[in-house]
Amino acid sequence: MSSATLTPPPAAPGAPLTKKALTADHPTWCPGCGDFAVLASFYRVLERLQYPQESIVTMAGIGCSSRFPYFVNTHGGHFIHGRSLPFSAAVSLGRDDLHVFVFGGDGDGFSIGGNHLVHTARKNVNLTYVIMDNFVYGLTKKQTSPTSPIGFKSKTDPTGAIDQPINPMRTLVNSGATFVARSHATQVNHMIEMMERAARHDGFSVVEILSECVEFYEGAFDGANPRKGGQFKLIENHDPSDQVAAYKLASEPWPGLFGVFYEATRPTKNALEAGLIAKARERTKGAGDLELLQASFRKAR
Amino acid sequence: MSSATLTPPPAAPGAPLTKKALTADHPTWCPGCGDFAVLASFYRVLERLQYPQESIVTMAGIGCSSRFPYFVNTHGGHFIHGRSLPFSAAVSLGRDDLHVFVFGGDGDGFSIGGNHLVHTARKNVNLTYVIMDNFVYGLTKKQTSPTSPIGFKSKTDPTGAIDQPINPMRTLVNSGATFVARSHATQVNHMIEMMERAARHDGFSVVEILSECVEFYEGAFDGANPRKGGQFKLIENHDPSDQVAAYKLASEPWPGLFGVFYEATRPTKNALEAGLIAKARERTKGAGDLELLQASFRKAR
Amino acid sequence: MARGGTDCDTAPHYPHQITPVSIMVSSSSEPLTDGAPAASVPRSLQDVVIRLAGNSQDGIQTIGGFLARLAGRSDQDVMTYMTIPATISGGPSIFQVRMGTGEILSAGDQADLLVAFYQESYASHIGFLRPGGVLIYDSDHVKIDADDHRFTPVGIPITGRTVEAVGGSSKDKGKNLFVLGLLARLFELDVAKLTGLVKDRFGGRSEDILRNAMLAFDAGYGYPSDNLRQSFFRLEAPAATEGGRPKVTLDGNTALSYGLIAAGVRYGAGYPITPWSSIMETLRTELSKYGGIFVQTEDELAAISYALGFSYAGHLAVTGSSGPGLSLKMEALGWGTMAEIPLIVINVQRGGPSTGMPTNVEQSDLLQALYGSHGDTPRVVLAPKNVEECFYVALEAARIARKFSTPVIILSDQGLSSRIEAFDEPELEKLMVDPKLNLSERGLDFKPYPLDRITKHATPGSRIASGKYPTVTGLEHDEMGHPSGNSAMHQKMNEKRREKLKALAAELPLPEVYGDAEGDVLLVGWGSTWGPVREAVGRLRAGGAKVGQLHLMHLNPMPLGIDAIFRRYRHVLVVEMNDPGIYGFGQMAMLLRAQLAMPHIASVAKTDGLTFKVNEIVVGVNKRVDLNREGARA
Amino acid sequence: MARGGTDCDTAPHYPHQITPVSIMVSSSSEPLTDGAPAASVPRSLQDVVIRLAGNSQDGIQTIGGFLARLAGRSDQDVMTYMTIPATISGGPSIFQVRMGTGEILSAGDQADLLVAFYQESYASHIGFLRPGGVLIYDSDHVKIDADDHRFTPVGIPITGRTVEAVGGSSKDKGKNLFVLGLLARLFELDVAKLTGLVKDRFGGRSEDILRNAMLAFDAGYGYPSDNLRQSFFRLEAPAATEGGRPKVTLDGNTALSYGLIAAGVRYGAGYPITPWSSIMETLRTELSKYGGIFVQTEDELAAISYALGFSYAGHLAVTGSSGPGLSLKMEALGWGTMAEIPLIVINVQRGGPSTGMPTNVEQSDLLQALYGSHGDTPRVVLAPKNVEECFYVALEAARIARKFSTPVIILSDQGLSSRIEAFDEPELEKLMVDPKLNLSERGLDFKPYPLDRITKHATPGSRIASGKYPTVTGLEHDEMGHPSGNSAMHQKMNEKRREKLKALAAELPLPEVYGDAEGDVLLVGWGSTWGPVREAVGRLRAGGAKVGQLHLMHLNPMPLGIDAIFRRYRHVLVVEMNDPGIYGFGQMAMLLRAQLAMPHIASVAKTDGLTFKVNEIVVGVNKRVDLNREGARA
Ligand SMILES: Cc1ncc(C[n+]2csc(CCOP(=O)(O)OP(=O)(O)O)c2C)c(N)n1
Ligand SMILES: Cc1ncc(C[n+]2csc(CCOP(=O)(O)OP(=O)(O)O)c2C)c(N)n1
Ligand code: SF4
Ligand code: SF4
Ligand SMILES: [Mg+2]
Ligand SMILES: [Mg+2]
Repeated sequence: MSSATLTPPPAAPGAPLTKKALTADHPTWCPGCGDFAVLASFYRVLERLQYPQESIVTMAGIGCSSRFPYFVNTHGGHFIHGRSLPFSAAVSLGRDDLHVFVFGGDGDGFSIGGNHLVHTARKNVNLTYVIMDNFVYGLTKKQTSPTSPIGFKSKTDPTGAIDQPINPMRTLVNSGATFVARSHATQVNHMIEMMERAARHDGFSVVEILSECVEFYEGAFDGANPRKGGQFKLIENHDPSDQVAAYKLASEPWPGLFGVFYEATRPTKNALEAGLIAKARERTKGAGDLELLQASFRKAR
Repeated sequence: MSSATLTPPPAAPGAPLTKKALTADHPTWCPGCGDFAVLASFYRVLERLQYPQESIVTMAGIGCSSRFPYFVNTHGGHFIHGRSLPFSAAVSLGRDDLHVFVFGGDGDGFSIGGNHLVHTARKNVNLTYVIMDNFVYGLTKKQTSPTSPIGFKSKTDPTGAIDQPINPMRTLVNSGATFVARSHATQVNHMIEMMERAARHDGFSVVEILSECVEFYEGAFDGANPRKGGQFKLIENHDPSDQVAAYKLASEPWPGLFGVFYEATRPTKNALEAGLIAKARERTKGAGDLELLQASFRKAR
Repeated sequence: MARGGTDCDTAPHYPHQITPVSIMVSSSSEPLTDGAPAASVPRSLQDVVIRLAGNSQDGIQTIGGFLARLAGRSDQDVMTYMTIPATISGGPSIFQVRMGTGEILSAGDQADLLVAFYQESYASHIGFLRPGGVLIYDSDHVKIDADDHRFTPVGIPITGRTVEAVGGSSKDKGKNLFVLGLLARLFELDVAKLTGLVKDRFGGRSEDILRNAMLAFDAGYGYPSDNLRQSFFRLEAPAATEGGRPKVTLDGNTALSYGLIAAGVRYGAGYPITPWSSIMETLRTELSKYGGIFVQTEDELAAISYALGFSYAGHLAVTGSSGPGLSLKMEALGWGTMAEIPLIVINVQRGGPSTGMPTNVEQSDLLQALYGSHGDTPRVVLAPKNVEECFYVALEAARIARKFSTPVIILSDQGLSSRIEAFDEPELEKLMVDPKLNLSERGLDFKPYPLDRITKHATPGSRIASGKYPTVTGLEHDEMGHPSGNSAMHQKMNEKRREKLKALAAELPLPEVYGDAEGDVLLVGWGSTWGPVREAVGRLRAGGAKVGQLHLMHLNPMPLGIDAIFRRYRHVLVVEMNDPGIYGFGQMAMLLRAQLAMPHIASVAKTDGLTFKVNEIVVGVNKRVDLNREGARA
Repeated sequence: MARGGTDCDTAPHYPHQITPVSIMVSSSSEPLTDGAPAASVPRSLQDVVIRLAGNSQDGIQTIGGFLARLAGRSDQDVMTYMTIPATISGGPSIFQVRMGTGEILSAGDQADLLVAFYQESYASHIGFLRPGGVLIYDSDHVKIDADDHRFTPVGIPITGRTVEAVGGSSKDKGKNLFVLGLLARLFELDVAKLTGLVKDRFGGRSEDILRNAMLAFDAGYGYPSDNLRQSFFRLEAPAATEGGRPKVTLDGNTALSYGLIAAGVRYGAGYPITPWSSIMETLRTELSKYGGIFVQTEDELAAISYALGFSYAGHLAVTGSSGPGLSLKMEALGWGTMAEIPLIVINVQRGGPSTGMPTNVEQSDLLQALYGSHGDTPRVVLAPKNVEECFYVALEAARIARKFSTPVIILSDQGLSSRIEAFDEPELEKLMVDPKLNLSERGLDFKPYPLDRITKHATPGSRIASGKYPTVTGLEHDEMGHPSGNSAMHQKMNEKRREKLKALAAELPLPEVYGDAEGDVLLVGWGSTWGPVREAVGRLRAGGAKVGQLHLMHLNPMPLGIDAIFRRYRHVLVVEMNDPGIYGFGQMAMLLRAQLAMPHIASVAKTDGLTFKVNEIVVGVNKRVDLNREGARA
């Protein structure tokens, strides 16, 4: 309803895909939220990629960051908390013609959704996953997240968080994801580059973007923001296909490094399943569906 | 009921804890199943540890391996598939006087339970977790498990598994577990040593034991069994407190190494929560429960 | 439009305050008001309803809270109601306070006074102001309809005066305190208590913040409103307060949390979700003082697993969530039923299905509470009727969980969770339950699951004299807890789990009927519909119908004898906030019809995400029942 | 005790076989049998029930399966029943085959022939043999009670003869095939077909295995049983087979899998659990031939998420599980209802609650299917009555899911999942549904959630002419799928989701009543109780009562007009395998009472984990209804 006035007229088929065509609702994020920059960068990435608009699918779980798909005028939506990856993996596997992007927060991805992340990664399903990591639960108003540092004061840790946080890069490098990168929402060009490379990668690609929650964790990422006196250190002299080296890089102390930690080529689940189908069809000599099922019943006579 | 005749008379308080007292039902595993040896070794470990019988809790999820607690005559039981860790973590946190052991299979631990494993580990809850890894779903009769190697033919991969399996050691080393070891069910002494060290470790300790499913994956671990022409290679010259080195060791090709991959000291969640309580009590100057709640109500007047 | 600055801009002087008890409102036209008034006969109100309408950033929740707390402190009854925008970055939001000396049962269908901060607030809420009511609006932002003579409009440059008072630096922060000051003057509120509350709240922060807050408050208090005050609101001396206990004002989630503590619950686990989160936040903060632990887990499946683990370890534990999280707990909850573990599970209901309407109220999880797990899982389900009962329901849940060794579900709702009510401070000395582990040695004949008695587990750490340690399991089991594939045993254990709920039912008191003990209509309710239903009963009876109210706290099992009550009325209408479904019956109505097979049970149900208005119930009843015609027939 | 070796030990010669159609059994005493016989009048049986009792390692499931397949191939009706030990390493296990020319409705309350491999098999199952029935026992293992003259015992050294035939090396493997040979001779089965089945099964493996199998079979076939054969079983020539379609013999899970394929389902996801697993195994194997994908996921939460993703991507998908796994799917399933995604969810019910009785049958997940998710989630729930309907129910589920854009739950059960029945091969030419993506451009006025029509999603990949792309979400939403916090919209969308189920109900045919169209008792059933209930109707009517049967496949919504049928009977008894609960009504009985508020609806319910015996139903009815007294009154 409210989106009616905001939607641009459709681009003619074949016309270049513009930010204007991609803009849907006005984001409901707090003014200053890091997620705005991620959204703006994503528009730019899509402008560069020039996929047909109708072939793009943006999905998300639940969280502030997960409202992302409402602001992108493509097919897609908002699944349940933590399970956007298995949903989206199926979209990718079922429809190799689509371009699948998944967005979410640190809670969505590493807490409730942590296992799906690992298993989608080891299956190497062809899609791009962007984690907007703000080290806090934003939508539910400031509880400790699995990336909140020890000592962070939240509503569930009023005297400071005590559980050791997970290390996103180490976890992702180990997961089996075939493209793993890290960026920062204030570093727009870097972010665009990382997302574009992730999108062009054939396989399961993840970008973790440090995206500040100005409401509940102000200044969390200043340490990596040169404009705030921090250091935005890029990865250098690293062989991204070396998983152990990537793991080591990921173990650097805060604020760590930015760039592509790991990149490898390994058959995607999409390709492997296509292979099974091809083999089966070879065995059945191209029989039609009716014939095939009739044959099964014949055996049961 | 059926267990009635099998239960020995109670040991007198203070009498040494024996295998006899610890034996409950006769295991319902298939003859030859690797899990028998794990059970026998566990009796030996308990004999060495000599905890009071009533203070031992053995818990498990669901699976062949997870029937373990029925065969150990202590408090404990059989929770639901994949969630024995959060259940048992609470037993440990709620009752620091108990000795908590958790058993389970590869499906239980790395598939449905994968996320709980990671989060219990990062919290460093004080308990010992033994994964009886047979690279297959035993109880449900031969489906692919997250540790089944590529090519393994199961009922769900009749032409051979295609998804990249997880690497248990790498995953455990990365999880934040503070004691991570690997053993083999045919190497009884090694297994006893690993389980004993795990039990004596203060924090979240895990032992992965390769335990053959003779019914559905015969010979899976012959490669690491000297009696079957394999090699049981122990870890040597390794600093177990070096996480990156442990990660590297864990990346060795099949059949890999055996022994302690990682061992570290880090405050347990048990200790951290006790600290919160101590601090709170300090602040409230030892006020009793009634006084405390009355004070809260007074503030709401 | 704005009336601009007026004469008296000096620092305010606080007169000696008397606690307002009953408030007289007259709507006669006075110079200080804009436009022409509507009805002009002064009338006495048992209570007053104030609605503050602005944006969530304006801190209207804060001042609403102050008003509610103040009313409670002044031994008045109070109830609040608020809406929270579902979007993250804020948006239109209201806070409504109803206070008075009588029993306050609902947040009010109509406001006596509306404070509108913005044009949108005015437009959206003017319809809620009763004819003859007073509209205070920020004349710096709002342009009212000059031709609307139904209300008494009072324009005040709230923004301008606030900025002026506080100084330019702080933008318009403080408008809420300006309004609080204004209201304090209008209603002659107890300024000492009120400024005490303000200091409690802002004192912990920087000096500046408190100073600014007080500057804004004073500006509002000093704003020349004497004319308005004297003509619109006449405050009478308070009736002598009863000797009873002091009143406390709490929201439902806090009351529930305190109830758990009183009940001896010291352990729990949860995962954040609106509107459950504040319970876990309170418990996480409070329990360490009591030597307990509350764990924030990775998800809801882990949360209930932890809670079951704590309970198994001998500490009756709590977990909770709202809709989506409850769905995730259903497998483990079934284990709790099978293994017969005492446990408290709280569900703060919100609009469903799925993510639904997270900041709206609904009662649509009742059937899930009973039937959400696979298999036959007899469940104990309770619901509190108001904030006060949020406290007591926790005690009852803990009592049942322990005595019957079973999970107990408490169904609260979004409305109760955040609304503030005043109630008598509980007699904690009598109520507090001391949590204790029973680690005594269990006798030779110990069996956790005797077929002829209610399960009592042996806490780990307890020696078992027979040397035969029990197991807990989700498999069907024998009396020792060992798995059993025996058909007869399964049937018997199913019976055991079911029969203990019958034993519970037999000991429950039958709730009293309010209103007419027989007649035209019995209104049945559960949970937070209690207040509006009670008011509706009053209105319907005033209209001449014979109407009673039966309100259930024990939803499953129910107390015995409900059928006899139902038979005394021509119609039984169940009032609930859920969908009447494909067969036309709300969720509780379904349960009652299934149990009793009485065709005169029907539904007044809705799912617009808002608390029932009294009038909606009255209209709903009249739609289903022709009270006049039937009265004539009778 | 054992009768030892006899005269004729030569290689068998297969006579020209005729297909057995009806089987005459006489129980007159003949020299070849042990002890004294009981009743001795030869009697004609419409069908024969054979129970094989041994351990799961003995391969009795295998030969049971051969018998069932053979019967199906011979145009006989057949039904099997088996138990699987819950322990991992095997244990006592049975396979029961009932075959005949009439319609076979249940696996039989009693056996005509019992084959007992062990002492335990004899002891546990002799009570199941009908008086006058034949007991064949392995005289190498079993010692029978010589004083029990109710049966005709035949001792055969099965173990010894098998070892002898096959050679010492293979231990006693092959006993099952020895028995198969014996039965082939006794019942004059079609040896050509039978050995064909044996070869199909063992031919793929090593030469040795097949050779040993055939040696054992021949030994059994050649075992001198002519006396027994001629006196006990007289086989008649087959009736002319009807011109109809050939029979196929399948188990329920396979039939359901094939039904999905016929319905055009090409995508799915699941996680293993007994007894659901074999569906996912079949689909994983089969779907790649059809160009589809079935994913084994990390858990059930992921499985349903994948399935919803496939469906959203335009491929109507399936997921499934058994009890515990269904509980885990409830949150995502609620999303499916909210976002209105077509989906098929299979639940192969087993004994609950929790892990329960994994290898037993129960119907205790009905209420969960309807109410397992939080919020108001109108659900379509179907249940097949037998193996044949497992196939057709999949087609119906897919039809409804597509037409009404909604998840559909199919409730099968452990009994149906593994039991083998013969039925007419479906007319696939007419039934096959071609799965197709609709990627056409959607018009300017496209809205996925129009308030006045049933939702039709635009598959991703489709251009939207307006340039305005739709979203799917679990939040309440407007007609474009964008989140809406609007109260009125929530109420309307709740109605939309509910009303489409009413539209479905209106198009459903009312099932026909079997038996008496009015009278004493209407037996209502759903799912796999159909067969036993039908037989019970026969028996009750034979006893003079006026009894009808109404069987529901559409459990929610139900077809219209059930109330009128119910009114024609004095009693309505719902027969189901679940617990009657604290108020005394099984799960379907509860739904019917809630819907209709008819007090004459009651329950015949049980939860011993076993299929209803016909007699249990008859006894259950008589316990609740005094048919004689009432008949007299009528
Ligand atoms: C099953 C379930 N549990 C909990 C929630 C409540 N919830 C919504 S978002 C969220 C976490 C938000 O944190 P994150 O994923 O980091 O996203 P952010 O808001 O910080 O961008 C939670 C706990 C939910 N919607 N569903
Ligand atoms: C929620 C749920 N899903 C599925 C199952 C079925 N199930 C039981 S054990 C098991 C996996 C067994 O594999 P593993 O954990 O490796 O143990 P193993 O039997 O090999 O020792 C599965 C899928 C279940 N009991 N509960
Ligand atoms: S709460 Fe935080 S994460 Fe959410 S929109 Fe606001 S700033 Fe962004
Ligand atoms: S099935 Fe495999 S894992 Fe299970 S008991 Fe048998 S051998 Fe062991
Ligand atoms: Mg976050
Ligand atoms: Mg395994």
